[in-house]
Amino acid sequence: MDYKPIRKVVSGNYAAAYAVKHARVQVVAAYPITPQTSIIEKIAEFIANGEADIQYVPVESEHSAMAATIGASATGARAFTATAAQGLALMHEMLHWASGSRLPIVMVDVNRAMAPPWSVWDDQTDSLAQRDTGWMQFYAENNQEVYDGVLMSYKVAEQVNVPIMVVESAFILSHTYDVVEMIPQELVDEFLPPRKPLYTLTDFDNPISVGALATPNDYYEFRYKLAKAHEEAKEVIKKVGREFGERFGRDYSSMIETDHVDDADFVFMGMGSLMGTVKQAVDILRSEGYKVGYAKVRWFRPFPKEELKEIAESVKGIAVLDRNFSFGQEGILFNEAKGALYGTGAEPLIKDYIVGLGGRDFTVPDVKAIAEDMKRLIEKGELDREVDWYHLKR
Amino acid sequence: MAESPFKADIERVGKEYSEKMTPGAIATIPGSSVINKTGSWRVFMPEFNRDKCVRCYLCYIYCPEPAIYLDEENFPVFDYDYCKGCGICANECPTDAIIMVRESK
Amino acid sequence: MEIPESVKKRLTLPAEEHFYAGHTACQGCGASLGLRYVLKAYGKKTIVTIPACCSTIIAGAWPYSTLDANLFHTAFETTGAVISGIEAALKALGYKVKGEDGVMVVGWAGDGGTADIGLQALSGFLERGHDAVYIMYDNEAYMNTGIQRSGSTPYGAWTTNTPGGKKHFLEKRHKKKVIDIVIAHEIPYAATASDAYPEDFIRKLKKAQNTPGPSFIQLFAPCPTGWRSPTDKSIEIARLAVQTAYFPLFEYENGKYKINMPSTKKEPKPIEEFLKYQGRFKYMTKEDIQILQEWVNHEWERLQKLAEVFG
Amino acid sequence: MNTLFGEKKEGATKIVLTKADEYPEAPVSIGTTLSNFTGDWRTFIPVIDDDKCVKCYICWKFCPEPAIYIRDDGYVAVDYDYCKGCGICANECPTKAITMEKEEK
Repeated sequence: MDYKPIRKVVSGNYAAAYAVKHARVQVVAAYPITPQTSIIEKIAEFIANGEADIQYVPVESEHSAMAATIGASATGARAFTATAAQGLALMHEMLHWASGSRLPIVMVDVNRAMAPPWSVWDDQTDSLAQRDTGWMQFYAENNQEVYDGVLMSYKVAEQVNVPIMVVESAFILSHTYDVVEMIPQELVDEFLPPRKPLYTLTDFDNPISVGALATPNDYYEFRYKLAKAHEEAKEVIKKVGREFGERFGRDYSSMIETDHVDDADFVFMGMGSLMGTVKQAVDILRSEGYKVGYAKVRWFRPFPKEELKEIAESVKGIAVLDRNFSFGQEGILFNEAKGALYGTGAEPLIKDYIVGLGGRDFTVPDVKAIAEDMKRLIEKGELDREVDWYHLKR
Repeated sequence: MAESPFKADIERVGKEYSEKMTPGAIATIPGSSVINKTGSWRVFMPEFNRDKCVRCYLCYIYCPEPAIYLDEENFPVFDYDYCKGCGICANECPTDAIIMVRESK
Repeated sequence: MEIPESVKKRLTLPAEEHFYAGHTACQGCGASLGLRYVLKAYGKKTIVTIPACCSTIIAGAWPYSTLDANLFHTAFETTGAVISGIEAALKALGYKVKGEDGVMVVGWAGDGGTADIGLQALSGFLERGHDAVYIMYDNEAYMNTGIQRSGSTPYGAWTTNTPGGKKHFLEKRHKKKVIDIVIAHEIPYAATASDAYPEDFIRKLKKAQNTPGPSFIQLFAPCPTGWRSPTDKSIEIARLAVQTAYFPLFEYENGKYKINMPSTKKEPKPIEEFLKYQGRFKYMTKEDIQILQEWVNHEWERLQKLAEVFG
Repeated sequence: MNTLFGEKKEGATKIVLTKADEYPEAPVSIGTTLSNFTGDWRTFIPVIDDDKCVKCYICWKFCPEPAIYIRDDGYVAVDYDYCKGCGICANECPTKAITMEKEEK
């Protein structure tokens, strides 16, 4: 851990671009969409300045961006692309293709609300709507986590052969500048060796066929293999996160980052940048005598069931902050958390707060108000309602 | 008559695929479709008259399977394991050395 | 299979076979024949990309493969994009792409996957100038799903969603001229080819191999099942399509048009010759045939003029 | 009122909804952009010299807002509430009747 980090003040998007450069990615498929565009702009700048040796494919749609990335990854190259909202939705078909072909692609998705009405601001529904595509999902809280997340994701993905989506918040991270500690290239190279593909299309003496039709007799087994890979990925994620911590001083060995959970009455649980606000609010609330904790879900897929159970066992309540919504049901993280806890014996009060949809500001006073509400409910011992549209103009 | 060129492949495919499951639906043996004997699709079968054949190989060129190969004397041979009986060879043969006859099973 | 040198000389096509029997194409399939020719021309050092189409099935269900070459199956509309990605990766990994000893990246898509749903990816691929070959095997309808009309279906054709009937509901639009759309991208090499002229097709494949940049070949591949034609007439129909100037053979190379043999040879035969074996045209009235004939005449005249002016 | 949008402009007000119930079911817009006075984007302002104007209306034809209207007397005028100061009118005017001047706020 005795290395000298390179400190740079960069936006979340630039942090992602630097990580792509440092990971020695070989092929990048680029298609612009707000607020992702500055990632591919920065990568193009690296190429233009001779700082990175990357094959840059300026495709004609996000669907083709993912298709080209899949082609490149299947051929054996380390491949990258980035997108947001509508672009991610357009990619949907190819997301299945990437995971089904077991390609370790890493993609950055900048969380943006789905239209209509048009919105370019932060909202997690776009990435969470892709949860069943077989991709792993890493949610970054700040620019540093975007950088670290991309580097770690390549290492994890290439071990389990499952693609990973690194998710950051529109504008809140993507366009906001912050200090990011970058790792010198030679140390990244030590951490992340060149890719050893599961298969390649370049062995011409032993040709293969990838992704052919599978009859009902075989399809089922392939799905099971992918499910098993996700299950195994949990250990790999923890191992790689620990190794990252040992090498570079920032530990990612837990899939849920926690703080003040041990003696807390209740915890806030959420994903992405809004947990940065919560982190600050928790410190303030603690100084005011509230017994609150903090649980940030870093990896949404594979879902850290076991870690969640541990947290749930020690607290009386969980306030889930969902910057997303599954229509006809409830917040997606809330839904997942309840499902994961069913039958485990850990039954804290869980309430779902729908916050910040479409980039609605979510600030420290909001966290305080939610803490107030949660405290009241725990004292009462029961919920008034499960889902609270917190910001709604009433 | 010469042996089918696919015979060795069939044995290889059978052996290698006995209990093999690869992630990502990868078929690792090229040309392994030879295990699938499509000759059973046939209704009409090509009948070959060696005396009329001028060895122009048009039948060989146009066979979509391909199920026509050459014997020691370089005359075409029909691999009835795979021939689906489409009749292109008979239609293209300039000397009518191939005729399609109803197959009795 | 070992073929003696004396025979190889007379064969007019490469003797090596990288396309195996046992595939599940219908009897008399033009697409499988086309794929056989492609692999004869390019050999093993090839990466073929096949989207959803008949060839997905022809190439074999897991764990089997009809091709003795690397094959990547992809989604319907992505052929152009996937071959772009493969080409970029090959370059990143330091392979020589295209050329006599280079790796051949081949997109092999049907007419629906090229003229309709895949047109955007095709356009992007052509415009970005990747070193790959895109081959559209044109059987003039969505055959894998059971004969539905595509942009490439000709005037007056029966398909399952232009079924004729009392209202004479047949395809009312002429064939989409994909090759013209491709040429509008001003790529180095584009050509039409036919299953009935394999020597010409393989020559064109070789030319595409040795021309840097994107190449496109539109292959006329008869489909006896979809065209309601006798299986043995596949080659004859493909030949008649060329002889009636319905599907003339030509090349576009660096801005120059060249009509190929045998399209140059003599006056085209009447279009009825092409229609006669095909059940899909049996609902056409005399007027319909006249309309199709006029379209063919016009297109043929246009092509001749292009060859004359830009020859 | 003699401007391009006249009374419509006067009636255009900013819509501020304070209750979820007030929102329409689908995101259907209920106001116009006339309430958005883009005139304050302007750095340079077009000034029209009526003496030089030949009433060719080329400025009117090419105004992208549109913020140029034709007065009762046939001359043209600029609606400064919306004019963003792009300068197309000045550049296209054949008689140089429109000049762009730095705006003093």
